[in-house]
Amino acid sequence: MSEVYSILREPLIGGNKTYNDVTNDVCSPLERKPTIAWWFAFTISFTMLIAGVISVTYLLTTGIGTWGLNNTIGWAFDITNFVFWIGIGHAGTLISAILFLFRQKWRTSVNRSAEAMTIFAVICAGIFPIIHMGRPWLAFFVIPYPNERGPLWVNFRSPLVWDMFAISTYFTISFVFWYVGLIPDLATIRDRAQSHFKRKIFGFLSFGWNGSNRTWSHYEKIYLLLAGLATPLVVSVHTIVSWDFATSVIPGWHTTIFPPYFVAGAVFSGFAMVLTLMLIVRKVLRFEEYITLHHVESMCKIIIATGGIVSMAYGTEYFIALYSGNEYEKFTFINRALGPYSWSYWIMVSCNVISPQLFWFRKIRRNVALVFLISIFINIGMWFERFVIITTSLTRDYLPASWDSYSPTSIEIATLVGSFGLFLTLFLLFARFLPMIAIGEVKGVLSYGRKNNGEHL
Amino acid sequence: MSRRLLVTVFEDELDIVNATRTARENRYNIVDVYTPFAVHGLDEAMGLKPSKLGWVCFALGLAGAVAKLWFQIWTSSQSWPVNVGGKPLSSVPAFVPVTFEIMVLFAGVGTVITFFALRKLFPGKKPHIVYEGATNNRFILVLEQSDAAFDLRNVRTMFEPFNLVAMEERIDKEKK
Amino acid sequence: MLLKSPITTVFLVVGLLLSILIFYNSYSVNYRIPGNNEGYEPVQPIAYSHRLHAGELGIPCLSCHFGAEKSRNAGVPSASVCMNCHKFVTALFANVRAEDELAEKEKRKPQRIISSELKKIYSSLALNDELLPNPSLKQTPIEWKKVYNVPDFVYFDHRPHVNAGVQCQTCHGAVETMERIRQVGNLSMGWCVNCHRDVNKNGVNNKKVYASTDCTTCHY
Amino acid sequence: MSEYHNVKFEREQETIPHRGIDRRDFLKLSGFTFAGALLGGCQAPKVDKAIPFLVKPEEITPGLSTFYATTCGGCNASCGIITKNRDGRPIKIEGNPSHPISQGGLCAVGQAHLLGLYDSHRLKNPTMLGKETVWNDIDSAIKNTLKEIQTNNGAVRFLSNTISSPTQRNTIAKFLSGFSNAQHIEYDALSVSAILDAHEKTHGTRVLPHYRFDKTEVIVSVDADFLGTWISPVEFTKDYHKGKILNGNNSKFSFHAQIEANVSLTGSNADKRISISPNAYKNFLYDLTTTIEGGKSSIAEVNELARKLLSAKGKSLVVCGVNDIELQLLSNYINHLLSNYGNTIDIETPSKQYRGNDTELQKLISEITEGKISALFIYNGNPLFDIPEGNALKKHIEAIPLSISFSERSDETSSATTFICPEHHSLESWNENEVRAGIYSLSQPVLQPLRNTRSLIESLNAWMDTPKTAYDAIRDEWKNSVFTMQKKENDFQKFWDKCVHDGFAEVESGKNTVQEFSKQSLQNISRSSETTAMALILYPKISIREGKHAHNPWLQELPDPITKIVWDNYVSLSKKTAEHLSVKENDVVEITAQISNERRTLKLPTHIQQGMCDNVVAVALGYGRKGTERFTNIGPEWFEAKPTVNQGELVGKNAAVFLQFVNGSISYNLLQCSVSKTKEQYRLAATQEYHSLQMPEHLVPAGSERRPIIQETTFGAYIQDNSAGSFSKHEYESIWPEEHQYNNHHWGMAIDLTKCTGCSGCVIGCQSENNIPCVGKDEIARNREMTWIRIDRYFQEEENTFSVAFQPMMCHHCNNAPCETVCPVLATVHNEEGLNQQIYNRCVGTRYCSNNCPYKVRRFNWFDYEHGDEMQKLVLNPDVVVRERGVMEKCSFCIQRIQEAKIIAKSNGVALKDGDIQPACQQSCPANAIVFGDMNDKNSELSKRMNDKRYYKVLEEVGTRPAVGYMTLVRNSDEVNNV
Repeated sequence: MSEVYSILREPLIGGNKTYNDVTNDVCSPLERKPTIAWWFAFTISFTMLIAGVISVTYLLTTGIGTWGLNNTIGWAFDITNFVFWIGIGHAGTLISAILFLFRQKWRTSVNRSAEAMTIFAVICAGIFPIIHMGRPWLAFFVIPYPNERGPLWVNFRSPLVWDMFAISTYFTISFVFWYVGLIPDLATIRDRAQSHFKRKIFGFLSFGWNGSNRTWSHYEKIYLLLAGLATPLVVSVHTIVSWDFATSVIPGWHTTIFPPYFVAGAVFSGFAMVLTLMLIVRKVLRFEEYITLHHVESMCKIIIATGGIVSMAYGTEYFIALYSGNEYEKFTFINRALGPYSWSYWIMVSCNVISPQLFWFRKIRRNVALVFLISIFINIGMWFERFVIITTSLTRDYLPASWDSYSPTSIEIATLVGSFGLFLTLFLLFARFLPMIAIGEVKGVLSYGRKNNGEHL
Repeated sequence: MSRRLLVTVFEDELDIVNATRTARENRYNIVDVYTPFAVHGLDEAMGLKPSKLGWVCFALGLAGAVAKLWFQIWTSSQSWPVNVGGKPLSSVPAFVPVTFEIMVLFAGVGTVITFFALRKLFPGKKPHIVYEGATNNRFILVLEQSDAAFDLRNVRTMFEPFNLVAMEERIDKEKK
Repeated sequence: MLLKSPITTVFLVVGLLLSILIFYNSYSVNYRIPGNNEGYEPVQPIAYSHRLHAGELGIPCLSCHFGAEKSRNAGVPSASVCMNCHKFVTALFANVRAEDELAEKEKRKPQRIISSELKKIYSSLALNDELLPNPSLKQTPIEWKKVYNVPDFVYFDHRPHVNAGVQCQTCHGAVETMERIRQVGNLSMGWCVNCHRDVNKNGVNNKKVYASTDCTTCHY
Repeated sequence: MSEYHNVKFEREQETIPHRGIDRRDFLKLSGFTFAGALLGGCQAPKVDKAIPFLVKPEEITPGLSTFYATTCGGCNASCGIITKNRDGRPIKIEGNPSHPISQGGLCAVGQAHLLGLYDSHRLKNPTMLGKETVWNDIDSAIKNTLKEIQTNNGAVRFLSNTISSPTQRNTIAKFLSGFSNAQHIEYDALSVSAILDAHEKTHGTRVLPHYRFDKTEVIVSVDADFLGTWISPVEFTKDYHKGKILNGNNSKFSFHAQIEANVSLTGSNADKRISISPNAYKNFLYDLTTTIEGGKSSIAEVNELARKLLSAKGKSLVVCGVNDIELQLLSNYINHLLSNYGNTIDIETPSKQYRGNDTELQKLISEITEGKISALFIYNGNPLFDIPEGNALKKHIEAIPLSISFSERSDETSSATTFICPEHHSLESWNENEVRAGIYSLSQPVLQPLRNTRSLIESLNAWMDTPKTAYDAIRDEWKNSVFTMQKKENDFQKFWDKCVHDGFAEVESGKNTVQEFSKQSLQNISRSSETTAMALILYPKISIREGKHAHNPWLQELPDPITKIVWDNYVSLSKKTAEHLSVKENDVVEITAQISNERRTLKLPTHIQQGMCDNVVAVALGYGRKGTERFTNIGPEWFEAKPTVNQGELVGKNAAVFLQFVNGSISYNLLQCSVSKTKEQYRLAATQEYHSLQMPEHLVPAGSERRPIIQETTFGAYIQDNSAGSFSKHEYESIWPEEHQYNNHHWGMAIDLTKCTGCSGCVIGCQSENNIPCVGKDEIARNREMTWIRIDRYFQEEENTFSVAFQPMMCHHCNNAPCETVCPVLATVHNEEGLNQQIYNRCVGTRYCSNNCPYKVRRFNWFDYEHGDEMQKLVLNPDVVVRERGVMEKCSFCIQRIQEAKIIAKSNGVALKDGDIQPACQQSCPANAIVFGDMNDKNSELSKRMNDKRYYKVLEEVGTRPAVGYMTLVRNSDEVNNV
C-alpha cells in the first residue's frame, strides 16, 4: 500500500510542488513561445544537419571513394559513428527499463528525455550501416523477403544481419516503450490545451486516455513487461554490435570479452550524453527542481561504476593479448599504445579511465559545470574507443605488405557533424512539442520524502 | 438501460485509496476510479484481479522465437543450401541472436497491441472525461446507485475523513 | 509522428511492401525485374516467319542457329545463311506459279517474282533482282531487334544446354508457331535455378544430367 | 586456322560487355530510397540490336575465341605469343609454349602492348608537314624529293632500331642501293653495342652471343639485369630456372652472384649480391681477371667468386651489362679463360635480337649536326628522345630536306620530321624476326589495321615503284631462303602453313665463322684509380623500359617490382646517402652533371632504396615522353582527387639528358655528378607502405620479431633436409563437423617462391584477362589499387647482407573463408569445387569481407572507374563482367576459363586434363612459378607440388585453410638471411 520512505532521504522533487504545479511546470514550455536560446540552439544544430545531408548526398552520388578508406581499412568513421550512437542510445533504455525494475524512483524525472534520446540516437546510428554500403540503393537485399531469385535468402551467420534485426527491434521496442509512457501525459496536455487544433492533435495521439484505473492496472503490467523485455534487449543489442568485431579473425577485433566490455562502454557513454543534455535542459527549461543535484549525482555514480568496468576491460584486453602468446594479438596491442595511432589510444585512456575518477569526490559530483565538462570528455573518449578498436586494428593486421594508414576526408567529418546535427535537431523539436518530464510518474513520487500533508519533513 | 451514478472527487492519492477501500467494505458498487497517475494499492482497494497480459507476452515471445528459428534453419539448409565459409548448413548457434531479437519484438509489440485492444484504446478515440482535472490533480471515485437503499447522506458522511472535494449525481446514458 | 519516422522502420516497412509487391507481381507481366522482357515481341526489320520456316517447312533450329551447339551464343544467322536457300527461293511458291500461268497465257517468258521481304535481304547484300552484285548499292547489315536479352551480369551459354539435349522450346517456347518471336519466360534467376534443380532430380528426357546451381555457373 | 581475315569490329556490339548503364544510372538518380530501387527494378523492355555478319567469315563464330600464333612487338627480344581473338579483335596476349625463344613465357610489356593497339592517339593517317593526307599524295611528294636527291647524289641515311627481319633488311638495302651515298644505321635505345664491338675485337665477328643460362652452374653478372630488362629477359628467366631445379636429392642449383649498385630485379634474385659503385665495376672485373689468371685480390669476395668460377670451368658464365667496351673485353677474356665459349656462350649461332652500333650512330649524329644529310628515314625508334644529345638534334633534323618517320604516333622525333608514314601496330602487320641464327619468328596480322597505316616494306616498295604487299614480300623471302634451309618439308605451301600456324620456324643456318680469341685488344686495359665521386645510374624499368610504351596506362600503373612505385621516375639513393644529403622520401633533388662541357640538370623526387650502394643515385629512363600529358585525369574525378599528372606536365622526366658516348658506345653510368636538395616536395605513389617482415623495433613483441609469412632456407640446408626452413606446422581443429566435401574438382594453386622473380608479368596478365581498370596515381597513393594479384616484396638489410623476397598474393580461396561468413547477402560463398565465389550483382558493398580477409586481397570499387576511351574499351574481355561502383571484387582463379574448359570437355565427352585450365597469371609466368590445378587429381602438377616438403600455407594458424600454397624460398648462399 502507501509509500514506504525514509525520513533521512531528501525529497526527489524540490520546492513542495502540488500535482497541479507539476503539470504546469512541465507543460508550460510547450505552451509559451520558443525562447531565444531554443532558436539559437536549433539554428546551429539544423545547419549541422544540412552539412550532413549535403555530404551524404555527395557520397551517394559519387561513391564510397569520397571517404578516406582504402583496401586495408574498409571501415573507419562510418562504423565508429554507428557504434558510438548505438552506445549513446543505451543509457535511455537503461534508465527507463533497468532502473525501473530496480525501483529507482529518481529515474522518473529523467527517463522521458533519456528514452527520447535513445530513439534519436538509434536513428543516427541506423543511418550509418546503410550509407556505408557501396550500393545503398540495394540495401533491402539484407532483408529476407521472398523473391524471384530462386528464392535467394540472406546469410543468417553474418553479424551484419544480426545487426539489422537487433537495431530495428531495439528501435521499435524503445519507441513503443517511450510512446506508451507518453500516453497519459499526452492526455494531460490534451485536457488543458487551449487551442482547438492542439486539442485535436493530442486527442488523436492520446488514444482517448481517461485515467481509468482499470486501464492503469493493465498499463502498469505492460510497462513492467516492456521494461523486462527491454533490459535483456539493450544488453543483446550492444552484444551483437560487439560481435561484428568479435566474430572476425582480425587481431584486435577477435576478442571474447567484447560483449560485456561494449555494453558497459555503451552505458558509460550513454550516461555521459544524458548528463550533457540534462544539464542543458534543466538550465534552459528551468527544471532545477525536477532534475536535482541528487539526480546528477546518482548518474555520476553510475558513470564511475561503468567507467570502472570499461577501464577494467581495457586492462584485461591488454593482459590477455600479451599473455595469449599470439604474436599478432600482442603486436596489435603494443601497436595501439605505441604505434602510429597511439595518440588516439591515449585520448581514449585519458578521457575514459582518468577523467571519470574525479567523480569519486562528492564536491565534483555536485559541481554542475565540472560534471558537464567531464561528461563531454567521456563522450569524446568513447568515440575514440571505437575508433581505436575499429580503425587502428585494421591499419596493421597480418601481412606487413598490406599495412596502411588512414585519414578521414572532409566528407567523413561533415557526416559525423551531420549525425550530431540530426540528433540535436530531433531532440530540440522533442523539447519543443512534447513533455520533457514524465508528468504521471513524477506525480507518483511527489510524496516521496514528504509528510502526507505535503509540507517538508 | 441507464444507470444513476455518483461521482465523488478527492485530491490526494492516499484519500482516494482509503475512500475506495471503505466504499468497497461498505458494499458500494464501484464503477471505476479515475486518477492522473497510477496510484499504488488502488487495484487491491478496488479488488481488481492482477492483469493476465504476462501470459500473452510469454506466448507471443515463444511463437516469435520458434517461428524465426525454424525460418532460419529452413532458409539456410532446406530452401537453398549454400556452403558459407565451410560452416554447417544449419549452424544453429549463429541463428540464436536473430531468434532472440524476433522473440523480443513479437512479445513487446504484441503485448502492447493486445493491451490497446483490451482497453479499446486507439488513435483518435474520443476521450470520456468524468470530471475536470481527472488527468491533472483530481482523483475521482464513481459509485453506482444500484438499489433504493442508496443514500447520498451516508456516502457523504462515509467520505468525510478523506476530505471529499465534490460530489455529484449523473445519469449514465451510454450502454455498458 | 511522421517527422520522427525513423530510417529503420521505413527499412522494414518497405522491405515488407517490396516482398508483397514482388510476390504479387511475379504473376503479372507489367512489372519487370531487370532483364525480364516476358512477352516482348518487337517488329523486326524483315518480317521473317518462324512459323513458316520452322513450323510448315520444318527446318530444324540448329540449321540456322548453328552457334547454339558450339558457342555460347546461338547467333542470329548472317544474310549469307539465308542466301543458301533464297538464292533459289525468291518468293512464295504460289506467287511464282501464278506468274508462270500468267506468262503461259500471255505467251511470254515468266519473269522473276521477288517477295518484298526477301528484297530487303538482297539489297542488304547489295544484290540486284537478278541476284547479281549491284555496284550502286552498298552492303548494309540487317539490324534485328534483340528479343532474349539476359542482363550483363549473367553469362548464359547455349552449348551445355543444347548438348545436354534440352529442347530449344523449353526456354524459347513453341517458336514454330510464332509469326514473330516473342519472349517466353521471364529470364528471372528463379526461372533458371528452378529448372536446374528440376533436371537434377528428373534429368533431361530421362537422361541423367547434372546442372550446377553454383553462383559462378552464371555470374562472373 | 586462317592467316588473314577481314572483320569490322563495330559489327559486334552485341558481344562487347556494355554495362546496363541506363538502368544503373537511373537507380543512382532515383535517390537512394527503396522506392527508388523498387522503381529501378521495374523497367520498360530495353531495345537492343543484334546485328549479325552479312557474310560470316569462315573461322569466326560469335562468342567463340580464335587463337593466332604471332610474334611480340614489345621489344627486340621477339618472344612468341598467342593472341586470343574474340569476334575479330584480339583481347589477350599470351606466351606461345612451343616457341623456342620464350618457351611460353611472356613479360609484362609483352602482354600489355595489346592495349597499345587500341590506343586512340595512334595516327589515323599519314601526315605531311603536320597535316593529315592520303598515301598517294605523300608517296608522290616523297618520290619527287627522292629523285632530286638521286640526281644530286645527296646523302641518304636510314636510321632504325635493330631490324631482325631479313625481308625488311633486304628491302631497305634494295631501296638504299638506289642512291650513291646511302647507309642503314641501326641503334638501340637500350644499347648493348659494346658487347658486339668487344666480340669483333676478340673473336673477329661483331655478334651478340647467345648466352646459355640453362647450361651454367656459376653465374657472375656485372650490372646485367638479365631477368628484368637485359637483351631477352623471358628467354633468360626460362633458362635460368633450368639451372635451379629443386627435386629432393637429384637437385641442381646454380650459384648466381650479382655485382651492381642499384637494386635490379636480377640482383634481388641473386644468391649473392655485391653492391659496389659503377666507379668500381671496371676494377672489379680487372681484379677478377687477374685472380682467375692465378693472381690474388685484396678483396675476399673477388677471390671467392674466382674460386667458384674456376671450379665450374665451361659451366660458368660472366655477363656484363655495362655498355662499355673495356668492361666487355674483360668479361670476354674471363669467359675465354673459363673456356665458356662454345659451352655457355654460343657465338656460332648468335642472337640477332640486338645489333645496334653506337659508333655509327655517333657518326650519323655528327653528320646530321653538320647538315650533310639530305634524306633521313627514321624507323621504329625515337632518337630525339632516347639518344645522347637527342633533343639537340631537333633543329638539325628539321633542317634536313627530306625527313621521314615511320612512327605510329606523333612523338618527339616524328613531330620534327617532314613526313610521317605510320607503320602498323605489330599485331596488324605481316613481319618476321630472325631472333637467333636459324630461328625465324613469324608475325601475322590478327585483325585488319584499325588506322590508315602501312607497313615499312610496302612504303619502301611504293617509293621504288615496285609495289608489293608485305605478305608477298615475306612469303617470297621465306620461299627463297628460310624454306631452303630445312629438309623436313619439301612442299613450300605446307611448310608456310605450318610456320604460320606455329608462329616460327627452326632451320639449319650456317655456322657463324669465329676467329681464335685474340688477347691483344686487352693490352692497354689497366686498373683505373678508385674515385669516390657521386655516380649516376640510368636504368630501364621493367614496365617502361626505354619509354616505347610510355603511353600505355597498364604499364605506367604497374608497380615497379623493387620500389613498388607507380606513375613516376625518381632518384633512388641509399639511406646513408640520403642522410648525407639530408633528404627524405619525396624531397625533390636536383642532379647536376657536366656532359661534353655543358651543364645538365634534372629535378626529380627522392626515393630512399634499401640495398643501394652509397654515393650512387639511380634514375629510370623512358619517362617524360611526349603524349603522356593525356593521363592528367585518368583516375576518378571528385573534389579531393589529385591529378595523376599536373596539367600540361608529363609522366616523369626524361633522364636521357645524362646519356653520352664513352669509347664509342652509349654510357648509362655517369661516373661524376652532384646531387643537391631543393625546397620542393613531390608525392610518389607506391602500392606498399611497409617493406619488411621484421616488426618495427619499438613495437616488437618478444619472440616474434619476424612475421612467419615467407619460408626461406639455403640450398645447403635444403639438401640436408628438404623441409629446411619450414615453420612449425599448425594442427587445425574445427569445432564444426566436416559437412562440405569437394568430390568432383577442388581447385588450388601452388606458387614456388624460389622460382618467382617478381617480374610482374602475372599482374598485367590478370589485368588484361579480368578487365581491371587503371585507377590513376592518386587512388594508388590512397592504397586503392585494383589489381587482383599483387606481388608483396620484402627487404632485409643488415650491415653487409641485403636480400629481397617476392610473394605473389591473390585470393586464397580458403575452405573456411572468413569473408563468406560475414557477408550479409550471400554475395561471396563457396561453390562445389572449392572456389570462393564473388557475385558482383548481389554485392551491396559493406566491405566487411575485405576487413575480415587476413590476406587483404579483396578489391572494392570505390568509384565508377573509366575503362579507357571508346577505342580502348575494345580490349575488354567479354567473358568477364565490368564491375560497377560499390561492389567488392577479387581473384576468381579465372573462373571464366574454368567454366569454358569444363563446357568444352563436357561437349566433347572427355574428362578435364591437368593443365587444360591455366589462369592468366600462370599462363605467361616466365619462371613457371605458379601452378594451378585440381587438388583431387593425385597426379596433377599441383598435387606433386603439394606433396613436396617445401610446400606450406601462409597464415595457416588463422585456420582459414587456404587453397593457395607456397614453396620455400631457397637461395644458394652460405647463411640464411631471412627476409
